[in-house]
Amino acid sequence: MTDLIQEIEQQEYIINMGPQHPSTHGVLRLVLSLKGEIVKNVEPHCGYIHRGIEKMCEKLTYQQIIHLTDRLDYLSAHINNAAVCLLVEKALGIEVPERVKYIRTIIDELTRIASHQLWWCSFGMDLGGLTCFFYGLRDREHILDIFEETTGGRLIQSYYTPGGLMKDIHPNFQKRVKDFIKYFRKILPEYDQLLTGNVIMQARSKGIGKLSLEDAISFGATGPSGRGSGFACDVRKLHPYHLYDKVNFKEILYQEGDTFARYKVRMDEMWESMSIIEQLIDNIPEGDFTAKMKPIIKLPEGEYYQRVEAARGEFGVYILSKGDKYPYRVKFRSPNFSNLSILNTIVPGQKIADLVAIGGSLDYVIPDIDR
Amino acid sequence: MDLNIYDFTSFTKWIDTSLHEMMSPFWVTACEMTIIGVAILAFYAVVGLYLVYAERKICGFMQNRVGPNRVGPFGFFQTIADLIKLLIKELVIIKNADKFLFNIAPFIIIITSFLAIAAIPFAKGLHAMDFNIGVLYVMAVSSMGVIGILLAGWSSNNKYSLIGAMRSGAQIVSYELSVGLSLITMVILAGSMQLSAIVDGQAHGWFIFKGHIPAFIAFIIFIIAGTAETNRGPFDLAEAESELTAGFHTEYSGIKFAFFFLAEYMNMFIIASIAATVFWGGWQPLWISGWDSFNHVMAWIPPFIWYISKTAVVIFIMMWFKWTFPRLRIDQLLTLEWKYLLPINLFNVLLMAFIVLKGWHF
Amino acid sequence: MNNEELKQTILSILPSAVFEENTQFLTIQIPADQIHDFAKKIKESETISFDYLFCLTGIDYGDSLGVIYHLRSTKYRHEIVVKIKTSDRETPAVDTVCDIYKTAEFHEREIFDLFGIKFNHHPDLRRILLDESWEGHPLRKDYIDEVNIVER
Amino acid sequence: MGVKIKSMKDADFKDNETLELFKETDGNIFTTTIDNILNWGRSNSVWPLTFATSCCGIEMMAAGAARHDFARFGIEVYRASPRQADVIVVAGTITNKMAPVLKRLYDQMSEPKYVIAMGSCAISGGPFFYNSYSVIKGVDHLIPVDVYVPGCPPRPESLLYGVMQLQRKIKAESFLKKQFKKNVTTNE
Repeated sequence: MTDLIQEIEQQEYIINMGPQHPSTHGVLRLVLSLKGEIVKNVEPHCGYIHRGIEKMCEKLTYQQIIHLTDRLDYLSAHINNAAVCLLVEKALGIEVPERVKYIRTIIDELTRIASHQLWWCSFGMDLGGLTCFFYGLRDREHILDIFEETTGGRLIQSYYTPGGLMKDIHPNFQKRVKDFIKYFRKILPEYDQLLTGNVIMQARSKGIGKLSLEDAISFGATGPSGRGSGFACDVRKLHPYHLYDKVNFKEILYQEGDTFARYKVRMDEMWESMSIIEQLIDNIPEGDFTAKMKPIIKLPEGEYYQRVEAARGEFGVYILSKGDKYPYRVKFRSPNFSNLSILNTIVPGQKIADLVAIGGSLDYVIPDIDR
Repeated sequence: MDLNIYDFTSFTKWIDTSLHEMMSPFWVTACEMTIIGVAILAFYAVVGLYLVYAERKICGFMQNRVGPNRVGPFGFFQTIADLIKLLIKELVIIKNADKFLFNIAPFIIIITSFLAIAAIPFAKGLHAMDFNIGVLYVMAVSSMGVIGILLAGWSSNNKYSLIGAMRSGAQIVSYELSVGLSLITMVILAGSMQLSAIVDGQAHGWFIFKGHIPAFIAFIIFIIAGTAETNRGPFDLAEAESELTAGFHTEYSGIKFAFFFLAEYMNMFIIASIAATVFWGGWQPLWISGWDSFNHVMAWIPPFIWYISKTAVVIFIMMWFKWTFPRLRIDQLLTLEWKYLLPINLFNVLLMAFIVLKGWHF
Repeated sequence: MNNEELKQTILSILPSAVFEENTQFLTIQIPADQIHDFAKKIKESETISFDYLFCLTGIDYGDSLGVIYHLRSTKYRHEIVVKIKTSDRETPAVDTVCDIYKTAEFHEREIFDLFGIKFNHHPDLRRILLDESWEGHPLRKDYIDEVNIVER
Repeated sequence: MGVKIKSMKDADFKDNETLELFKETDGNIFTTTIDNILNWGRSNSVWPLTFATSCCGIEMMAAGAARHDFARFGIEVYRASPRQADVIVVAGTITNKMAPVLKRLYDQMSEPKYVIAMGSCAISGGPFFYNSYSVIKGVDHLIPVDVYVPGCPPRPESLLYGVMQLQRKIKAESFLKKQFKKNVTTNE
């Protein structure tokens, strides 16, 4: 009898989370070994939305690649596009007009806020607070309205082109952005009231899913996930692009490394993004919205690497060009792919509910993992 | 207080005697049971459907939306459309499931929630059955629902369902204690377990005012534990949509799923009506000593309205919980019960007994 | 530390390193069999301490396959690119660095999946993005799939 | 069924007489009335499955959120379990690895079930049609699609319109006849 009990104790209860599961934020599949409620081991299986974008890019011109980087991390689409545009501009030695830099910085930060809003919705929903979902998406619509007026699209706009922008901003742009900042400064404390200060939320996130600084560096966990562990990895500070060397902003760092720290990093980043926008929105200089570009872009032979700070971390593009109008090899260093690999380090020993909370705090976008 | 105009006792007596004139006692019993059964069934269906509708509208209100508004005026027939849809949906037969238990589980859940209604007094004399141990009966019956949940989770042959069922088992067994003890506190004050007697005792002041501090503590605990017992957010661990897809009823489709769905709302209704009955005076109007004309106006409002509106307020509070709080984790849930609610509750029982002994209540 | 000093330090660690000219980062070519030792040394070295592998790229050069490591020091904030080439296309194999940089575990699985480069001593070398039953390695230049690919 | 949804005018949507004209006229009054009631219930309660693979999923979420509010049409209850869902909105690209999973999800749903292909990826492969080695060129290769909602990604309004088209399609169906036919075939 005792043998039998021991044998049963040894056995693991294996469940499949995903590919269709409400809390994996897409088609990620996690194979969990459980012991009661406690997760013993978690094995991520990705690739359910692997679309072969890197291969497709080898048959596309540089202007066309923009349309695929949109669809990698669709929540920070503009920022991903900026990486490719900056790379091409750097390779060709083009200096974009000052106006473009201003607009790009503002739109990047708006994208970051929109992305963090959506993260906040889904994080709240993962914890079981369904109302968060509606609050976050309600405010996100305001940003999408601004985008829609200027770019014509809601989610995927392909607004940046190598050398500048697709078209100039809408005359209302500045006014609407200012209105939004005013509105959102009032609304953001509501988020804190609803979720941040909640006892249940704090009990469920503090001390859960601790990621040490060494692990964060070794796993290459960047973005808010890394900065929650004290890893100073903000590309905007380390390798400033656009106008980030001219504006004042803090790099948000928390040392705890738990779910709550990652949560706080994102909440604080929204404030920082707003302050960045406020510094720029009144000073957009007049000028062209694009530099003079040839219709066919041929990068000089060589290797190029450009990184930007996407909403989820460091997004890098590596391009090897052989002098053609098509790149020879394109590699996207997607932040989520590295962030995913920390899962098996921080989850074991926690409960299923914690796994969901940790997953929410790492903020996956599955097409970005799978490319 | 002149409540005789709303007294249903004579009405039920009249039905009873006129039936006795017509047929033999056996048939009278059969006939009365049928009438009561049909009445409660109709009540059950209407309340269940409109609670679902109310929940949708309330959650819409809390989330800056409108909620259903296309089917009928203000979407009033939305849940009826849902019911029709669920009625004709295919019942999926699960391979390797324990067929007998799988099929019987939704019925257990819906029957237990059905049984509990029998003991609740809707107005004076409007009572399916007036047990002298009414409080005990309601508690016993409503906690039987967990058997249905456990069976559903076990027999589905689905791992998520099993986890959901086990969570639900642990949760309901724990919180049953708090529900029971907080009711016992009120039984000490009322001096009776008969629900009609408890209501009668509140003709001159509801127990929540009469029993002041301990009654208030008991009410808070009852609401928390009651929410947990109905598996509603923030204690909806058995379903936990973001963790276990749909928890114990993952594999159920069509009308069997509707049973679970409906039973959840009915359990909420039962918990709310017990709270209204035991703490807020059931169908008794608001009575404030000295304000005679005010009391008279209050007494003119029919008791059924009083009862329904009190229940509605409690239900609204429970819905408010669900749409505000994030979900607890299973260990935090049990900690809350065993380390906080239970000791406070035990102390509260003592306090209430002491107050009743000393006669310090109003 | 500027690039010139970095060059000297690296040459003292690995004299056989070949430096490339006119590149964005300091780029070195090293023999494929030395990558594990080299990575361990530059990570543990107090003076350069490359502790953050931010990009790991597989590449098909035509005649051979290659792996590119983008490394960075979080302490000194300097960067380096290390390139290795495999000797052939049929049985490409290099040593893993995933015991040094944990992020390499997933990235190496991806390269194995898409390029077919085998990483010796990797703890769990399986396909990560494609099915287990997938044939071929799609990011190689000679990959042909007439069923799925619609050429343009 | 000789019903063409496209040929219906927008105004006919609420008009049950026109719907009846579209039905085959061999049914008697009794079954038609019951059918109308059933179809009213079914079309007003279309519960989607929470299933999203990529970008379109965000627009689906936006459609359910405060501004667009799916719930108005009775599409509120997003069910996470396929057993309880009526419609699967294929929002996003389906790859070769995902295809068996999608097929299985569709099989797990209980009858009557519907499919909405949302976005150009689900319709035809969209931007990933050319040169991609792993994308399924249209979800209709796998499961029968009822409504196509074009766009990349479609706006929430488009999705709402798509669901309304699905509701029209349901209204033009004859549930009883379908059941009867099914029984006949199984008896043989």
